[in-house]
Amino acid sequence: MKAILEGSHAIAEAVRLAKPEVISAYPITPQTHIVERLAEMVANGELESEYICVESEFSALSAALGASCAGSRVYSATSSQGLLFMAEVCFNVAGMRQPIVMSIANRAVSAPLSIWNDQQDSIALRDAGWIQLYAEDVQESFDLHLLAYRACEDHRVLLPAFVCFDGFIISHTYEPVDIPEEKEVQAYLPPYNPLNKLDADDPLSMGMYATPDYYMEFRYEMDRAMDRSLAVLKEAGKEFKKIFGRDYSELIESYKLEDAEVAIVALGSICGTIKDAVDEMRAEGKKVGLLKIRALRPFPAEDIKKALSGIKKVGIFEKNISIGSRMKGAVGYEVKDAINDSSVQVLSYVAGLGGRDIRIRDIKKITEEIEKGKGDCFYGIREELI
Amino acid sequence: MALRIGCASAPGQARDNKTGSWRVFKPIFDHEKCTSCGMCQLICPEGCVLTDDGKFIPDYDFCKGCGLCAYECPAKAITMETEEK
Amino acid sequence: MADKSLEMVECGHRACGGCGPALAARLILKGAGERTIICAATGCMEVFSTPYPQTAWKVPWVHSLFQNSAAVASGIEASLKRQGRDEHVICICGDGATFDIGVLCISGAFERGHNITYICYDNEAYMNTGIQRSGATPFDASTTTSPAGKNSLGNSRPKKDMPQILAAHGAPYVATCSIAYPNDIIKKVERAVNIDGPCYIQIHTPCCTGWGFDGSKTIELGKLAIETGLWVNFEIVNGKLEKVKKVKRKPVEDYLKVQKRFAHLFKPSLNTTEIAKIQAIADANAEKYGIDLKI
Amino acid sequence: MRELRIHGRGGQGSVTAAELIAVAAFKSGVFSQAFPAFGVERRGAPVQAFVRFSDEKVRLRSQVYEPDYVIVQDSSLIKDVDVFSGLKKGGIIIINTSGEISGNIPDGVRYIPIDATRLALEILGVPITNTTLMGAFAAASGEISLDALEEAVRERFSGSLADKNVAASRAAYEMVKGGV
Repeated sequence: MKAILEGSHAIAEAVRLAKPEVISAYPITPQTHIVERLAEMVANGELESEYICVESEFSALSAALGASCAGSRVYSATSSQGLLFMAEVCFNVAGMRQPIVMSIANRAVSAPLSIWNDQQDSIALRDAGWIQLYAEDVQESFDLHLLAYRACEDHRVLLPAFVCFDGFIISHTYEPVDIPEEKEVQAYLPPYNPLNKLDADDPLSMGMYATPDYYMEFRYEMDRAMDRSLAVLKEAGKEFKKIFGRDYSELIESYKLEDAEVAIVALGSICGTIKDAVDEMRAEGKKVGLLKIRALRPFPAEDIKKALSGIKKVGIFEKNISIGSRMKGAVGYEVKDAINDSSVQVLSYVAGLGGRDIRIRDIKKITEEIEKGKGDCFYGIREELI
Repeated sequence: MALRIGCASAPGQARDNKTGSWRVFKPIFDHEKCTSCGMCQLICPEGCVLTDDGKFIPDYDFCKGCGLCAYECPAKAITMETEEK
Repeated sequence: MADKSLEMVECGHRACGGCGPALAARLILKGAGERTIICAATGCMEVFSTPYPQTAWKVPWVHSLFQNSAAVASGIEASLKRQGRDEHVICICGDGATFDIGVLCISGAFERGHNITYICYDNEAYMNTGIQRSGATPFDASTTTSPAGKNSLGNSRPKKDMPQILAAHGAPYVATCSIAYPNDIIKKVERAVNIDGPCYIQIHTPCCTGWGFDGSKTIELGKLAIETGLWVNFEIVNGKLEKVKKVKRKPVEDYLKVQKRFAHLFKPSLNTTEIAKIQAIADANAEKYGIDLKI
Repeated sequence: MRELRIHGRGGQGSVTAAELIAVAAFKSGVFSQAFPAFGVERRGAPVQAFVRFSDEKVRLRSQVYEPDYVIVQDSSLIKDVDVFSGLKKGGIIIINTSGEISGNIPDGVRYIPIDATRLALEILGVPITNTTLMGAFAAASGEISLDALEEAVRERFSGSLADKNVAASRAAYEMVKGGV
């Protein structure tokens, strides 16, 4: 069914269709509309879940972990400070291999306090062992929630996932979205079948500590599972296409890259603006294209290398900052490593932090910078304030 | 043995760890003096006081020799002796 | 009725000989029964009972972090409810996890009214990491972060009153007990797990290593704490004090002098001023809970 | 692609207006996108909301800087905010006013003054002007049909509140159509 919904409400619909048994979340701007809508669904009987009104994000993810260990499909959502407050639990959930799916309405982190969008929150947790998917629009945000549950719960993976979408820019935007039928979703996403669970009929100790004789192997196994998730996510994407028609069989998306001389690499909603900018620049005769990264974890390095092959100038649009690093943005390093070719210029541009609006003209300016070879810098600093 | 993911483990495997080797003193149970009150079994932090045919017997595979049973035995039926190894 | 022969903690765990918490663990499960899921906090018991893969637990057991057991248990309880399952959910956490770092999660879980039993084994300091002070450390106890010295008499603050804090949350059942009275633990845990709603039990678990006494005297230490009035066993049901263990009180010196953590009150000379302050704490406990046997 | 910018004050329903216009556009078979200028504004502070209309999927995510249409919920805003900023030649600006406005309407822009407050007070009994201005927008822009607007309003509100808001939209629609 095609409907026009606010991003947050569309995501709440995806969650409703995924039928989590337990929802545990703490409100934070700009994630609030999602959890409010879910609470309303539970209150109205549209969704049969236990909704735990926790007192903090720390407890939100902790309770989600407990419910997951007890064998339930669970859901949580957060943003920014909330995610940072959960950081310790995030590492723990991944280590305990609980396939929790959590929405991240990406938002800048304090200080200074900012409720506005960038991707610092989730990118700061890139080493936590969670799959990280980034959506461009409301439809993709909806779809990736279903896809994440399917891939995460696959016994070859058993890792949790962030489904990231830009706060406000997606969460508070109304746009048309295709909401599938319940039975289609059931066919795609069977009930959760845990590998290990807390059960008096089959007792088990979970989350034990590991001496140096064992610890490394557990972390190694996590990394292997993340590597395996590349193929599992693609499989889940192919299956998604069969049932719902939209194609997520790749973890990247190329836009007008075939004959491109310049490529912009980006994650999330900015990709839409970049596509419009690419069209305008193409009309002006510039051979420019976009590489959209849908999964930061697992990082589809091989696919990125292939998609960018032959392109000599690559610029990464970074809505994050790795303070003190040479390239400034965190994603650039991984793209550069994926390309692994010193004849290719790979540069980062930190832009749009804390909700600074990015327009087509900004993308054009960044493209000019890439062409000139000036990068690994901030874009759009107001010099009069410095 | 392959790791069980999520640091999970089947129950009760601590039995593989024979803590009896920690012992310096060894409790000797005098069944003549014993009144079968069961205190030694109830309070053993190891849970290693077994019952065999109505008699209480420490499982020396696990007994750490803490002496709590001897100290608390109302009948003074348990004495601690230096472990001979 | 609880099956007292039930042994759900396996031999081979790595607790010190004479460990109060290890004894508490066995007794808790005799009271709770085998259809129990344990949610443990990081702490001494967690570490001595679960080095991978040698778990001592024979019931389902889970550990996540130091401070989140009450929240993890909330999730477990919610999941069981949704699945229509009947296991008891209990937290077993030390005083560090309970009095200090975990208060946020505990307060949240109790306010929400989850059907869980939260059990604190109180050995009155962070024993897992080498005897650092906690909010449960008694007045004047010397620990590695509140050491007695030229300018210090040990821990400068009295023990936090956690049971009253949780009673104030509206918990239907709050109880204290001690490993000195094993059957009392079994009885109280059995009662708690069968009450709907969040219940709290605080068990005094003397720690021979942390307090400085011989492991054969763990129970004696527990008894002395009660007999001097420095620990009170009581039950608060729906906010009302229902039952208190009465004693013929002994002076607090009897309890203090047998522990290294209070040695500075006796050597090089007897510190009567400080001991009088501790006696005053015992007297206040006696007054508040009416523990003195009238003869 | 056409773009609309709505100026209002916190509490006047500008964001709701943007959403309902987008819903109505969607119901009219147009791809639409609506979003607020995200902020922390409280009741009374100037706010903005945006709508984009296109025959194709809208991908652009920046705020609206060069609108085809502007709605001003309260003419007193003109003193504080450059409501004309970037308004395209051939564009339309609808301003809720009972008389003269301060500031000059840019050249080549169609200016539609409407006393939405009076209409709202008459029909709704409260000075909430968003649904009234939506009716005026439907008439002036042709982006959304009155039927689609009515449907969108009825999905959001129920009972007599819906009836009154629909009536307010219709009255403004007729007024603007009649004035053309």
